[in-house]
Amino acid sequence: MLFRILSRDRFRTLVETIMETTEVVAPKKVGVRSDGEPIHQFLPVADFDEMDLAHETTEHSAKTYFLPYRENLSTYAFSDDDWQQEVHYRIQPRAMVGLHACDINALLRLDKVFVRDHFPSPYYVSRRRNTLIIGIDHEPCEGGFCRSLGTDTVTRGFDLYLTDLGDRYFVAVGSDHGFDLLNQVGVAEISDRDTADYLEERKRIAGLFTTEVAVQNLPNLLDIEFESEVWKTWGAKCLGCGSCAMVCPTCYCYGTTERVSMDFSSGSKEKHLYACTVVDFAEVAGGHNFRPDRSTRLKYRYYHQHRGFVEAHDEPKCVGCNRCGRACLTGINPLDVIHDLQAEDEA
Amino acid sequence: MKYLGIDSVRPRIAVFELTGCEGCELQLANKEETLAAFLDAVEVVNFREISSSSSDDYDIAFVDGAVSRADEVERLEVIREHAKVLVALGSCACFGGVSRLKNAFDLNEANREVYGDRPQETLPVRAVSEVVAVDLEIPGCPVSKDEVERIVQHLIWDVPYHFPAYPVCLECKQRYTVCTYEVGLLCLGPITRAGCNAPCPAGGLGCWGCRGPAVEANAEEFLTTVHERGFTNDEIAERMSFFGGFEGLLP
Amino acid sequence: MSTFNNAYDVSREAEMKEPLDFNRRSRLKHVDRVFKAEILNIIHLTEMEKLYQIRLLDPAERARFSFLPGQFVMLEVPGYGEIPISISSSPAKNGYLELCIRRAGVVTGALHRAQRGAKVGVRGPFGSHFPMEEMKNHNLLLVAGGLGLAPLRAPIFEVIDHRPDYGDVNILYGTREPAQLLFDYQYEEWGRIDDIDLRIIVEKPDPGWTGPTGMITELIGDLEIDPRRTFAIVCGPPVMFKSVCRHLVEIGVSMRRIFVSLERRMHCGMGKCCRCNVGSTFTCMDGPVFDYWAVMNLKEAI
Amino acid sequence: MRVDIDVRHLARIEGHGNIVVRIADGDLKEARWDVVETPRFFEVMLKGKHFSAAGILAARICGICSISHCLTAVRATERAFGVTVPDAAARLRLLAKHGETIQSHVLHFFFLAAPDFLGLSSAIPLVEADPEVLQRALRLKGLANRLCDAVAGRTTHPVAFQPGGVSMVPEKRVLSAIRNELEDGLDDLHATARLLATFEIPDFERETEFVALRGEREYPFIGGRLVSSDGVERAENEYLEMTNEAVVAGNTSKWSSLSRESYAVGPLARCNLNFELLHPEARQIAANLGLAPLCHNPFMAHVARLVECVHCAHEAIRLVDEIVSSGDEPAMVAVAPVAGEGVGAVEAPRGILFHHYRYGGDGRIESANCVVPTAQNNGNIHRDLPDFVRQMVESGVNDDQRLELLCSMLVRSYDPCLSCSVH
Ligand SMILES: Cc1cc2nc3c(=O)[nH]c(=O)nc-3n(C[C@H](O)[C@H](O)[C@H](O)COP(=O)(O)OP(=O)(O)OC[C@H]3O[C@@H](n4cnc5c(N)ncnc54)[C@H](O)[C@@H]3O)c2cc1C
Ligand code: SF4
Ligand code: SF4
Ligand code: SF4
Repeated sequence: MLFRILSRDRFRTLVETIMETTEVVAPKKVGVRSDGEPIHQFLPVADFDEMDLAHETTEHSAKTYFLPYRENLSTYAFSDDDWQQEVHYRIQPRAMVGLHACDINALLRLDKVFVRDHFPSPYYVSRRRNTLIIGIDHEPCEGGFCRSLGTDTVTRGFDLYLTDLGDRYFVAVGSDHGFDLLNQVGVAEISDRDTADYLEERKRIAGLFTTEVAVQNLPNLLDIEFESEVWKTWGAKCLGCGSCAMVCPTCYCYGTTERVSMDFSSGSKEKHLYACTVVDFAEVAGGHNFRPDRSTRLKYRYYHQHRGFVEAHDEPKCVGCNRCGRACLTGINPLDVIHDLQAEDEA
Repeated sequence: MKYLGIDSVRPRIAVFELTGCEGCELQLANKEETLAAFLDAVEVVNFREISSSSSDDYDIAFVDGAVSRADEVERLEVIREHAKVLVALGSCACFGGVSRLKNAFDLNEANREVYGDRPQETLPVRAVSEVVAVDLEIPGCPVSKDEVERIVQHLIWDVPYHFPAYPVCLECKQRYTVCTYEVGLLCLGPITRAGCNAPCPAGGLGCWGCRGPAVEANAEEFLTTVHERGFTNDEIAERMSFFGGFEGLLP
Repeated sequence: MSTFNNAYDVSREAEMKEPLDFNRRSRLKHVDRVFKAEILNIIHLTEMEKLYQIRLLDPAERARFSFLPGQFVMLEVPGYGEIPISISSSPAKNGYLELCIRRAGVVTGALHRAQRGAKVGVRGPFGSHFPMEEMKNHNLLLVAGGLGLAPLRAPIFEVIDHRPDYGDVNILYGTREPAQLLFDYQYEEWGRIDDIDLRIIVEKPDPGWTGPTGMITELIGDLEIDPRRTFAIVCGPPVMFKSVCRHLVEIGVSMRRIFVSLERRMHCGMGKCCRCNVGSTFTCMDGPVFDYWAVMNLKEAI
Repeated sequence: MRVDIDVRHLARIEGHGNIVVRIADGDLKEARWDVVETPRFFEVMLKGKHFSAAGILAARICGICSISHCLTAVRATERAFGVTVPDAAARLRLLAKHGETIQSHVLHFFFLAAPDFLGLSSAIPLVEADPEVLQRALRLKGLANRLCDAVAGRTTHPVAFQPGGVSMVPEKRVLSAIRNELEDGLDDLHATARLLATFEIPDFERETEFVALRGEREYPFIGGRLVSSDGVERAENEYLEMTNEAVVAGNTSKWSSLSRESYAVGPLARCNLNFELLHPEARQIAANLGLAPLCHNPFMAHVARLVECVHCAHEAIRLVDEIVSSGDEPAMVAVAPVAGEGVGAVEAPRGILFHHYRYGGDGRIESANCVVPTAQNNGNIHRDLPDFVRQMVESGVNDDQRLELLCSMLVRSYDPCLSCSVH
């Protein structure tokens, strides 16, 4: 990996230059919690100062810019008792600034499903390849357990990755595209002092990540504790509202529906992200529901995160950002659920 | 139009209003981009609010508003007789709507308060389905025209339409709205049926439950969690009674 | 300065320009493009089921289209929806498919109203298949309950097309009532083929019924099965295939030689939408055909 | 000559009302306008409600002018608590108000009124007969609805207005896009004026007292002094002295009166009393179409509505410009309930609207009163009818059908909103 030093001013120039031609999405302050803490979201910004890179975390992940909540998969033009299909992929470039390590790691996991697995998705591929990613190092967020999942650091999946050294950024260059951009605004080579400062900063940050949860034994544990009371207890709390899956950076399940225009001249097949905790997730024609109760549905969310995905892709789907835990109104969160399972196992 | 080898028919539709604000009927004239196509896909034969011609020969009757007077019961029975499909349009028709709040008061006293010594005829408010059989219910205060369109399409062409089973939260999250609980405000989103695209949380109001309960709404846990956040049963019950859709689930 | 010198257009990728082929699972392709097909004939089977003979319209696509018994397609009725349907015809007939469809909801309802000549879309084939190669030189026991006969027709045709490669074939078929029996016009033919034995049972006979009555398990009891030489395929509702499979295991048939076809909700057929996901298993990719051992490990499967 | 007109549930108006006219032996025996809409008892339902619910509930009085009802309720509440909303909020509220006015007036003009002048039973045949007129109607209505959507959170039953200000601030780029649409909308409004010029407006006058808010520097919409064309002037809080509601037999709507037996509110009243405050372009259109204060022909309300649309479109453009160039000032202030009373007066599309609440110290409503524009107009419509019938008969109209149509047109010219008037 190449490293460079970028002054704060040059960074501003960099972002502003990108903005001239390209939509920039970055963490933006959207409100204040009752306890006074700011709330951030990844949103399009029109101005450098609208970004807030000091954000602790964003309420939603950056997922929707790669897997939109609603996306048109194909359109149909009807005429003369016949139809023609059309398929389009998004080719509008976009830049995302201010992604944390977990966010980028989440994209790497989605890549496994949508780029590298069987049947790569051209919709995803085109969004991913048309998105410039500038990540940034940060202190841990409350309740985040990314360290346990090895997602508190990242070495690929971005174009540039910044570490704030106070007066300047230490930049990891992840792609030729990022490299070109840096050269356009002017960067410095790294000095020994830069490296020392960087390592010092990394050490400081790494020391701050303390929330731990053991996940290695989960694939097995989930099978053993399949009938566990833990699921009933937590399942009873589930509102089936899907908030967890909406904010999760890696939840990708969906449904499709078709629509026709009011004159039946055109139709579209639309994909909409769904949630496995929603009541009719596994319902089929005739009304049979493979997962009729809340606890089974909740269980399968964990099952997919920590067992299914591990079997298919050698690592959990979860990146430990705890967004689902924060979004859940009734307090269902991975740390407690997993702890309870492990406690059950030991008992 | 012909598709799949089948000619489609243009159903005759009628729109009637009972006790309500007519906001739902107004929605029928909204969504201007597709209104012309909408009016072309159906034959409007009875819609007093916008047309002075009328006919009793119709396939689909949309009824908005609640039932609150004897003459409305009679009209409704006639409509039921004529209509092949009777659609209750809006929260008033589906649950009684805000008018149902009236039922908490003594009607004679209410009458005296508003009309003095010239009381007007009035009955306790009922939903349409409490008076005649209803084939389809489209909740919402007001209804969303998009949903009305989809249901009309469903009735004409049998294209799919399912009311979302999930609660408002899912759509609210998709809008990136800051959850009202984060700023300490009550919201019925977790137990209310989605389909409205969550405008009220986005407007800072929180959801007031106009679409009635979501499928298998977890009211029990919802109550626990809002109690923990400091809301009282009275407050919650007041909110849940607002549009009349949560009868039977109140704390 | 422009941030992106060239916006990336995925459809210009070389792979995307190759002819569409769903058999190659790991290539980038237009996964939502359908093969356009025409309904050639509609055959009324029962009140609830019709058989659709369809043909891909494009001759080149037709020539390329191939599948293995047990696989399914995503059948698209534009404007109405897309549903998974097992292929119920002989793999030898390229680009001509038979789909047996029960009226169950919106999409199947539209199909039941559709007229001959209507155009539909097909994506696929998807999913796993019955191991016809492995089954060669063995006896086959094919057990179907209700609509389960639809996915069984592909292996039956495959066997008939390659009759000498297989040993004795027993087909057991059961429905609730005689009026629900599918493909009655084919029993005569199947029954007359050498060493294919077809037995049919119904739960509730009507006055004209002369055959046996009862559950399908009762037919199995009468059969002589050599557990070491037999492969079984069991298709039907879960209650039925569970009891049949259990019986077969009891008499010594290896769990790895008993195959079932599972159904789940599906929206993509490609292991993406997760609606058919059971823990680590995608019914659309790892299934719908599973051996009984795999089913036992699915926990939730049945 | 004998005439029997019995219109039960008059079409193309909001709500249920009946017209009865009887002429026997050339004598007018009876000419009535009766409102039979079902009463909902909103004043009772509002009792005990928390102040945060007042606007939400009040909006449901009327689906067409829900923004006005909500804003009036919120204003009454704020005045009871002594709250002043920030400028940013006031601007947004007014902007939404303009959206509603345009939406309501356009709906009335094209869908409820125009068919009479075009010899149609409804606007639906325009789909084929005159698609350009229909498209224009839809463009204008769509534009107004998008404005309401953006500012009020949705077109009907707003979600953004709460005591203390505005809880949802629209994005500036959304407003800028709507600004462009408003510019185009003005062209459509001018085309509509040309269409209106071709309509045959019945020639009828009856001397009438008009009541409206009186603007000081701006054409009035939210709050202000109450004035009448007969010279009465009152403060907002003294609305009862203007409205004098009374229950009348055979009507679920109450009637109002001031210096005479009845008075009129609405676009014509507003124009009559605030003409010089209209945007110059709006005044120009008024002049072109023959509207000048004091106009006593109720049919000229059609012109007044169009004039107001032009005014509101210009005002909306000006407001958007102001909002877009302003900073991100807060649009909400904290509200602490205190025991007290408050009156809110707002010019709804159909005329002046009052809500009056008495609050207990717990922030809950103890008593409520709502005086609604159409309720104020109903008496006046009723009193117009006999004079109108007489004048029409004198001018040679003598068949039932024509007379029935003319009477219906008279009622429609007020754009009555009956469910609102009965509430
Ligand atoms: C691998 C596989 C093979 C199948 N083969 C056949 C067959 O050969 N013949 C046949 O008649 N049926 C078959 N089915 C079942 C068939 O897919 C459903 O009956 C059909 O989806 C119902 O669709 P609908 O729109 O008519 O019903 P609706 O209830 O209106 O369904 C709406 C949507 O729900 C989903 N859905 C509902 N039920 C199912 C289901 N059982 N499986 C998957 N998705 C569902 C679909 O996305 C559908 O579009 C098969 C299912 C699977 C999984
Ligand atoms: S499951 Fe929860 S903690 Fe894990 S990645 Fe998703 S949102 Fe984050
Ligand atoms: S604001 Fe309401 S609807 Fe939205 S997420 Fe929160 S609880 Fe759910
Ligand atoms: S958010 Fe709630 S109150 Fe608002 S429209 Fe939706 S269901 Fe109705």
